Amino acid sequence: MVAALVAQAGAATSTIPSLSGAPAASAVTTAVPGTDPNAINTIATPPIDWSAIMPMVVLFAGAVLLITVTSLMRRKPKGFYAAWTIITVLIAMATAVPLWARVQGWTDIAGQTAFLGLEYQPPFFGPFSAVAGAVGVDGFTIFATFVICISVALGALAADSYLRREGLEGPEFYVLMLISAAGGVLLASSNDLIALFLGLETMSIAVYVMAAMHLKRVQSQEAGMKYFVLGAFSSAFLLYGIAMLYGATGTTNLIGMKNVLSATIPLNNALLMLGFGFVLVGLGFKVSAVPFHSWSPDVYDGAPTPAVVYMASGVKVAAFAGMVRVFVVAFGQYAADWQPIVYALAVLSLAGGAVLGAVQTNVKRMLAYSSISHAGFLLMAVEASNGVGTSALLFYLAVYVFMVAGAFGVAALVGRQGDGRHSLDDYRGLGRTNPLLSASLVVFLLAQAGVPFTSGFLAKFYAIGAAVSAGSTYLAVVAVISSVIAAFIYLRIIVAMYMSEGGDGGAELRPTPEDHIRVPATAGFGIALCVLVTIGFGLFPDTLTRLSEQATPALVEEVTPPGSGQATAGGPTGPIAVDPTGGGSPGGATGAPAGGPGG
Amino acid sequence: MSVQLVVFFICALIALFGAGGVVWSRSPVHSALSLVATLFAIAVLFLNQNAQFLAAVQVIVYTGAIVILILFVIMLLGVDKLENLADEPLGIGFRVAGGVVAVALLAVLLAVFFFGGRTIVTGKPAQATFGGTSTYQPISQQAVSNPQAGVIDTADVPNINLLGKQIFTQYILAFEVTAALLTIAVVGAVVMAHRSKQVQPIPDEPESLDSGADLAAIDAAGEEVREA
Amino acid sequence: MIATLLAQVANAAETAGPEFPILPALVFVPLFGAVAILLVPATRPDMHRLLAIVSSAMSGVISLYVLKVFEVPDPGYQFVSEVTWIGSLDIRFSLGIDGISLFLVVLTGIIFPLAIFAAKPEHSEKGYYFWLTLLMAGCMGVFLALDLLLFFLFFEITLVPLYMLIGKWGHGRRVYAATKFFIFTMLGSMFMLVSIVALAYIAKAGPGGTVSFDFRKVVEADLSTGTGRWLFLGFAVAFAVKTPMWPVHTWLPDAHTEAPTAGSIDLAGILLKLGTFGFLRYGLFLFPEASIWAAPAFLALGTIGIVYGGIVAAMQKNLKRLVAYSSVSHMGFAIIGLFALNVEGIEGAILQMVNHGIITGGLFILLGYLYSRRHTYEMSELRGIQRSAPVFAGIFMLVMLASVGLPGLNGFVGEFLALLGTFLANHLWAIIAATGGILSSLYLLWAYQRAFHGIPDEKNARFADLKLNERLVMVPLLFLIVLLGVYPKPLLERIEPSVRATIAGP
Amino acid sequence: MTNLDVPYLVLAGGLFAVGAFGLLYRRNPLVMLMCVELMLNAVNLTFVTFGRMMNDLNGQVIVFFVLVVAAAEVVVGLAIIVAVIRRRPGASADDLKVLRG
Repeated sequence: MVAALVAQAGAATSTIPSLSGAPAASAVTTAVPGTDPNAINTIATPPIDWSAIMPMVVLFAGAVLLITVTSLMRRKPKGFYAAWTIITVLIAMATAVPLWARVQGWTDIAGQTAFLGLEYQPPFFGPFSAVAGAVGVDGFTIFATFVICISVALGALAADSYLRREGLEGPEFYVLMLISAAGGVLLASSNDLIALFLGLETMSIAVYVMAAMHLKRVQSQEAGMKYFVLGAFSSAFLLYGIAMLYGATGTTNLIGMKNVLSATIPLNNALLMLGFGFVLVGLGFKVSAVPFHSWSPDVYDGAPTPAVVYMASGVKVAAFAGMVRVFVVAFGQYAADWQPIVYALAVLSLAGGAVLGAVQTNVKRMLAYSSISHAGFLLMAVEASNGVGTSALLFYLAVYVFMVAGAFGVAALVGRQGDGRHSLDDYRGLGRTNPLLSASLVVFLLAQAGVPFTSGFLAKFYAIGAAVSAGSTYLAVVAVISSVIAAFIYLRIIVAMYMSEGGDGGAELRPTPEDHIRVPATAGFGIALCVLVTIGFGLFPDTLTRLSEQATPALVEEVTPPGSGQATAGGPTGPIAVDPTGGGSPGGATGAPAGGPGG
Repeated sequence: MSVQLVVFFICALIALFGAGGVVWSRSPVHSALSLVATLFAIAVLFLNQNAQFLAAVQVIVYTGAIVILILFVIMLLGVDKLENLADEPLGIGFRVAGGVVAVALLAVLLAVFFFGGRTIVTGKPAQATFGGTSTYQPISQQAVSNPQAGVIDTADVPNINLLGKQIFTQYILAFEVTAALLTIAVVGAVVMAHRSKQVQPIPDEPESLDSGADLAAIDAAGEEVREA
Repeated sequence: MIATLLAQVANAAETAGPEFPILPALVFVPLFGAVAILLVPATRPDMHRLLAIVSSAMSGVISLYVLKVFEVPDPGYQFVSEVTWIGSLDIRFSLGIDGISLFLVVLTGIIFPLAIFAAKPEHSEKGYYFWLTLLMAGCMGVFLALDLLLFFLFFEITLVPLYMLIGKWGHGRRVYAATKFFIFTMLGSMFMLVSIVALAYIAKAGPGGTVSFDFRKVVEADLSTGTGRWLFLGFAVAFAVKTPMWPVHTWLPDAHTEAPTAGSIDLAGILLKLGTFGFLRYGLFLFPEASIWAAPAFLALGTIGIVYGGIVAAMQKNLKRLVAYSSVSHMGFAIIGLFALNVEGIEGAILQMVNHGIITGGLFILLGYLYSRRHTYEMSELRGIQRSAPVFAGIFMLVMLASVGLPGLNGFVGEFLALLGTFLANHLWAIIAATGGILSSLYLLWAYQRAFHGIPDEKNARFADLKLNERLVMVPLLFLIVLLGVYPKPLLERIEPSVRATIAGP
Repeated sequence: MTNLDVPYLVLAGGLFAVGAFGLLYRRNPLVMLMCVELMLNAVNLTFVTFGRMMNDLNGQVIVFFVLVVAAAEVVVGLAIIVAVIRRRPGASADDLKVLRG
C-alpha cells in the first residue's frame, strides 16, 4: 500500500478515473474465464481512485513509516511519536478536504485544488463509489473520517505524557492507533460488507492490543483479554449476519443488495431478518449497547486511559457510521423490520447505562456507563432512519468525541502514576488542588448531562428532534428521563470534586502540595481544546449543524468509464443518488449491481 | 443416495463430534485435537461443494498453522491441566445464560433453515418472480442476472484462477486491507511479547470507597426522585 | 464611583436611541460580569464582589430604564432584537419584552443586586459571585426570550448556578438539597424539551412548512386536541415543578433551608416565578384549548397548595423552612389566578408574582441577617429580639404583614385580584383558597410572637441591631411594599394590554 | 445432485451454536479462542454453501478473507493470553477477578 502511494505520486493523473480516458490497468498474469485456461492473460484490475481512499492510505502509511523511522533513529526527541501521529492525522484530514469539496459540488474550490502539486480535476461532482464499488465517498463518510481523525489526535495528545509517565514510551501505541483509525475510516466508508468486516476487524484487533498494552497493570491485560474474547465473539455474529445477507441477496455489496431488494420482493425474508439481527448484534457489541455492554465498563476501567480516549470516541464513531451505512442507507426500505430491534437496543442502553452508572464508585466505570447511555441517544438517531437522524447522529458524534476525550483525558491525569486512582475518593477536593483541571471536567460532565449552552445539549436536542421527526416520541421521553438519571453520574463526580470537604458552609480543607497534579503541556492542550470546542459548539453551533446536514449518506454506483469494454446492463451511467430514507427511486434502474469489471 | 450425500453425513457427524469435543473436553489439548477433526471435516465439505482451493487452504492455514500455534501455546505455558467443568465459579447464571443463548440461537436458525425448507430465498432477483419452488436458478440465467459474480462451474477453468480473478477485481480493496490486518497482528504480538521489568502488584478490591455522607445524601435524593 | 458609572450607563443607553440592543444588554452585562470575575485571580475577593455588584446593578439600572421607556398601551413585544442562531432550524436569539415580563425583569434587576450586596459568602468568593451573576443572566434570559428553544436554554441553565450555590455554599444537608433540586427540576424540564421539539416538528406541518421555534409562529400551528393536551402537559410538568405546585414542591423547603442567603433570596424572589411565568406565556398562550381543559385540575392543585403550604408552615420550627412553605402557599395564589383564565385572575397572578418576589426576597434578606448574628433559624433558640433589635424587628414585622396580605401593603393587591378572578371562575375553590390567607396570618404572626416577643435570654440579648448598610438594603424593598400596596395602577396599566392579548390568543 | 442446501446450512448453524455455547460455557481462554474458531468455521461453511446454492464464486472469496482475519485474530489473541497467563500462572477466565462486569 505504501509503495502504491509512492507510485501514485507519479501516476496520479492517470489513475483517477475519468469519463474520457481508458482505465489505468495494472497487469496481473492469470487466466481469464472463457478463454483457453492455459493461456497467460492479464486481468484488468479495476481502476483505483486513490483520492477516494487517500485518508485511509495516509493513516496507514503514517503508521508504517512511524515504525520504520523510529527503528532507524537513535534518539527520538520528546513527543516525537505524538507529533508524528498528529501530523499524519492532519494530512489525512487535509486529503479529505478536496473530497468534501468534490462531494458537495463546490466546483470553484474542488476544481482548483492542487494536492501534492498535482492539478486535481474530478471527473464529476457529487457522491461516488470507488475501488470496484468497495468504498463509497459521500458527505457522511468524509464527516465521519474527520471525526475519527480528531479522536486519534486527541488520543495522541493524551497519550504522550501518559506513556512517558508509565514507562511505556514507544511508537507501538501510536502505530496501533493509526492503523486502527484507518480501519475505522474503511468501516465508515465501506460500500461492501466484506470491506466493512475487514475494516471493523482492523480497527478492533488494534484496539484489543491497545487495551492490553499497559504491561505493568494486571487489569490492563485482563481488560484486553476480555475485550478480545467478547470482540471476537461479536465479530463472529457480525460475520454470520453478513453471510445471511449474502445468502438473501446474492452479493456482499451494499449497492448490489439495495438494487436486488428494490427490484424484487423476497418470498420469504427470514434470512434477511436473521441477517439484520446478527449484524446488529455484532455492531451492538462494538458500540456497547445494552445488552451487549458487559465488556465496556471493565475494559474502560482496565485499559490505559489514553487508549480509552480513542476507544470511547473513535471506535464508536466508526461503528455507528457503519451501522448507518448498512441499515439506514442500504436497508432503508426495510426500516420497518430492523427499527424495532434498534428501538429496543436504544431503550435498554438509555435506561441501563444511566441506572447502572449512577451506582458506580469508580469514575472510569461511571464514564463507561455514561457512554453506554450516550450510545442509546445515538441509536435513537439511527432508529429515526431519515435525514434528520443521520445529521443528528453526526452532530452528536462530532461533539461527543470532544466531551468524552476531554473527560477521559482528565481521568488519565488524575489516575496518576500507575493509572490506578480512579475512585471517587481520588477526585475528592480536586476543585481546590487543581481548579482548572476540575473546572474542565465540570464542563465535560455538564455537557454530557446535556446542560444548555454546551455542545452536549444541542447533540441531545438534535437526537430528540430526530426521534420526534420519525414519530418515536415515546423513545424521546425514555431518552430524556434516562438523561436525568444519568445526571446522577455527573453530579456525583462534581460533588466529589467541589462539595465534599469541610463542615457547615462547605469551607474546604487546605490541600497539601502533593495533592496537586502537574498537568503536562500536551495533555493540557488537548483538554483545553476539548473545553473550547465543547463550549464553542454549544454557543455557536451553526457551522457544525450545517456541515452535519450537508453530510448526507448516499449509495452511488461506481461510474464506469465508457469505452473500456465494461458490460453494463443499463444505459449511460452516472452518479445516482439513493435517497437515504429508502423511500426514493430504486437504484436498480441501472440494472447491474455495483460496477467493477466483469471480464 | 449419492456419494456427496454420504460424504456430507459422515463429515457432518465428524464435525459435530469435534465441536462437542472442543466444548466438553476437560483438557485443552483434547479440545485442540477435536478442533482439528472439525476443521478437517469442514475441509472435506468444502471439497464436496467444489471449493477445492479453500479446502487446501483450510487444511494448511487452520490445521497447519492456527491449531498448531494454539497447541504450542498450551505446551509452552503448561496450561494443559484438566479443568473441572462442574466448577461454577461465576455462579450458575453465566452457564445457564450460555445454554439459553445457544438453544435460542439454534432454534432460530433451525426455524429459518429447516422449517423454512425449500422456500429459503437466496438472492437472485429473478427468483422471486419465477415462483418459490426452486431455491436457485439454472446457471445460464444466473450468469445473465449477475454479470459481476464469478461463476463456479465454468468449464475447465481451475477454481483457483477464478478466485484469483475475483480477489484482484471485485475484492481488491479487501485484499489490500488484509495487509493492514497482518501488520496489526505483527505489531500487536510484538507489543504483548515485551517483558515489563517492574510489575505492579494487584491492588485489593477497589470497592466500598465512598462512605461520605454527601454521597449517601445523593443516593437518598435519588431514591426520593425515583419514588416520586 | 459606582453611582457615576451607573448614571453613565443610563445616559449611554438613552442617547444611543432605539438601535441600542437594550434587551441583550440586560442579559450580557451580568454575563460579562461573570466572565470578568472568572478572569480576576482568586486572591482578590474584594474585586469579585465589586464586579458582581456593579454588573448586576448595571443590569438593574438598564431594566429600570426599560420600565421608563416602555410604551404603555402597547400589548405587543417591544425592543425586539433578533439574531439568527441556528439557521437550519430557524432558532433565533430573539429577545423582547411585554407587559407581562416587564415587571418580572425589573424585579430581577432589583432583587439580584440587593441579594449580592446583602450577603457575603463564607469562603470561595470567586466562584460564588461568578455563579450569582451567571444566574442573573439566566433569569433575565428566561423572561426576555421569544424563541422556544432559547427560553428552554435559559430556563435550564439557571439550574447549574443554583445547584453549585446550594451545594457548595449552603448549610447542613446541602448536597442532598442541591441534588434533589437539580434532579427534580431537570426531570420536569426534560419533559418540556420533548414537548418543545415535538411542537416545533408538528408546527412544521402548519403554515410556513419549515421547522420554527419562534413561539409567535408556532402558536399558529393547527394542533389536534389530543396532541395539544399532551404537549401542554409536557410544559406543565416543568412549570409545576419550578413554581412549585403541590405535590411536586418537596424540593423547595430543602433547597431553601440549606441554601446560602443570596441563593434563598434569588430562589424565592425570582426563580419560582419562572414557573408561573412559563405557565402564562407558554401554557395559556400556546395551548388555549388544553388550558381550559386542565384548568379545573390546576385550580384544585393550586388551592391544595395554598392550604397545604399554610398548614405545614404553621407546624415548622425553623424560620427559613416556614418561609419556604409560605412560598408554596403564596405561589398557589398565582396558580389559581392564572387558571381562572380571566383578566382579573391573571393580572392578580402577575401582581402576586412580583409582590411575592419583593416580600419573600425581603424576608430572606432579613433571615440572612438573623443567621449571620445567631447562626440558627430555629425558633426555639430565638426569643425577645424585639427588645434587643427594635429596628430589625420593626422591619421584619412590616415585611411579614405584607406577606400576610394586610390591605395597604402590596401583598394584598395580588392575592385579592387572584381570588376575585378565581371567584368569577369557580366559587368553591376561591372560598377554600381564601382560608389560606387566614392561615398565613396565623402562622406568620405566631412565628413572630415566638421569635421576637418575650424576654431575651443571654444570647439573644446580645443581638445587634441592623447596621446602616443593612438598613439601606431594605429601603427600596420597603418603599416598594408600601408603594405597590397603595398605588398599583402603574403596574396594572402596563400588564393589562398584554394579558388581554394573551387571552385573546393569536 | 441431491438437494443438500438445507442440511449444510443446518450443520453450519449447529456448529455456530455449539461454538457460541462453548464460549459462554468454558472459562479457559484458550478453549474460548478455539470456540471462536469454531464459530468462524461455521460461518465459512455457510458462505461456501450459499455460494454454491447461487452458483456464485464470491462466497468462496469471502472465506479466503475470513481465513486471514482468523489468523490475525489468533495471533493477537494468543499474544494477549500468553501475557495474562505469564503474569498469573494457571489463569483461567474464572480467575479474572480484578475486573468484574
